[in-house]
Amino acid sequence: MKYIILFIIGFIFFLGLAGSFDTPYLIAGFILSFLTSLIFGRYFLAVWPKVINPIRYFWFLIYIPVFLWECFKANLDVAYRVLHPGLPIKPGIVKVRTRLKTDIAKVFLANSITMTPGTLSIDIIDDYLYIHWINVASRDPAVYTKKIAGRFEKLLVRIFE
Amino acid sequence: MIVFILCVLLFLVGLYGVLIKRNLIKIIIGLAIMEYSVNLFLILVGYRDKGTSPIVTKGLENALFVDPLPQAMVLTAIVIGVATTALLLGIAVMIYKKYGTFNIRKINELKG
Amino acid sequence: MKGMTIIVKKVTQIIAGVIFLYGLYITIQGHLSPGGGFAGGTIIAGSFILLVLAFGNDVLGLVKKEIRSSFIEALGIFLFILTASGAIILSFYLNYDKIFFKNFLTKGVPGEIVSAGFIPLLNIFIGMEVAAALFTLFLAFVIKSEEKEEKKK
Amino acid sequence: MEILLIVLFILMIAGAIYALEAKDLLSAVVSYGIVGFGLVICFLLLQAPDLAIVQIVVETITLIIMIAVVLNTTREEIKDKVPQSMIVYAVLGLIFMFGFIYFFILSLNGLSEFGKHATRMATEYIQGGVKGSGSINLVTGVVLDYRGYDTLGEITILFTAVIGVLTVLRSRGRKKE
Repeated sequence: MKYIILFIIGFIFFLGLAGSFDTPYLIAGFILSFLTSLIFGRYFLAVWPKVINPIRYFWFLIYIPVFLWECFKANLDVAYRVLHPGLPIKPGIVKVRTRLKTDIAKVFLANSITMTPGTLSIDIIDDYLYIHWINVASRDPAVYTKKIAGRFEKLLVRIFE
Repeated sequence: MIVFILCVLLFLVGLYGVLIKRNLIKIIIGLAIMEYSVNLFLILVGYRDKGTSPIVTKGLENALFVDPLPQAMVLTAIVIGVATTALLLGIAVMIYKKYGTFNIRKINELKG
Repeated sequence: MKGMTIIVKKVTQIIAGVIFLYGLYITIQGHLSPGGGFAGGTIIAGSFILLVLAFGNDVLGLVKKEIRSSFIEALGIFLFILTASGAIILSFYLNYDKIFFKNFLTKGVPGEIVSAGFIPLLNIFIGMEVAAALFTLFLAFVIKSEEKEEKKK
Repeated sequence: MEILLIVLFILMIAGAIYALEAKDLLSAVVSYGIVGFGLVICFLLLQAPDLAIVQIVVETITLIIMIAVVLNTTREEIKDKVPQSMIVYAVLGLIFMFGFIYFFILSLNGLSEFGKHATRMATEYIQGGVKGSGSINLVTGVVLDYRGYDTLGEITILFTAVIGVLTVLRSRGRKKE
């Protein structure tokens, strides 16, 4: 199954790169995607039943504006902290527990946290994310978990689980 | 003209590293910098004002192209460069394993 | 060699195959757009290096990979010379001039993917050679440091 | 265009000097990357996309190998005193460098100015390139058709260098001593 998904993705990617549907390109794309899936297929992610569910894509479309809005807010916050003459930062590393179960969802959460300015995910060990935060607002796990991860988790559960 | 002179200054920085430094890794870095500056110099010589990259697509048959010959030469030189740098690094690793230092003066004293 | 964190692993799983395919595309498109055997070969080597760095491997697995990649390197250079001397070999059967590096295939219409005689073929062989060479170089250094760590234990 | 190149060159020279003077070998190796990646941007500005693609990947691979070497051996720069004989070397090196610059400035008169390349050889390749080699990317045409022997020699050098690295680094055969 993994091999077939990688083959289809590769074929679409190749035709997109070539920008043409002539016969030589179709043949070359077929052969090269076959080669790719032969070599890299066993390393590819196994998410077969989830890929074809359209509801997940719908939630993903909702996720993008939410993420951009959070990113915008965090940008303003970090810009304020940088431009302020007193430099009001309090850096530190916090340990956040996540409700997400699958690996790919955790990775998505970690990447979303990294892409918002001010927070940077360092590692994932079991259910815990280790996050470097520019301004550790509180030491209470419940508060900061909600503040860092809570806004993305609700949607990511719907997309990936 | 000033572009050529800066390019040669980059070469001289690499040369300084090779002549003065005593650490093997620094010497290898200096050699690599010299090689980069020579590549860059060849490309600078082949450039023409408002030239485009030498790919003759449709509608551009009479455009002003930059010289493809230095680019072809440098293309092979870059790949050779990485291989020779790796060879030097391999020899440096073996020297470190034998003498326990990267200092070439100390290696001179220890030999024999 | 230990692998990296789960973040790197999952992203590598998604992206490594696509990088490999991009390298192949650059290689076969060498006579039409920027790229060619050298550029495509380095990108292909990069995709394999990404896999090894992200997942790690034990020494035996790496040694097996190294043997395979140096075999591919030798095969690439052999095929290159064979293609270059193709006109000489074929001249015994067909009416060709006995010239090394003679482009013995038809040139076709410039701008199509099947054109320029044997240049795409040579690009593919150079791509094989360069990719395998760079990957072998990388593996030689990694295996060296692995053996050192094993001795420490 | 020329000003942009000058700024990039100054940045590369600064990176090179720091790479040679850094106390920590790891930071030396990383700042050596400045030179390589600056070179990529220079190639793009000078209309050589083929070279930029090759250089950016090759630079990354070189950095990975260098970092592997430094992490597995030592990161410390040598700190012993500069001996007397070193001063002689330094003076000789300086004289050599000034001589080099002098001859370079002499030979600048023979070069055409930057951007006004006298295309004596290039005209042949640009005008007859597509018809002669059949490839619309002239760089590939020159590499594989006009100068196929060079490419053959180049991949032979690559092959030999890889064999050399394997011979130097391999200890599998030596283990049974």
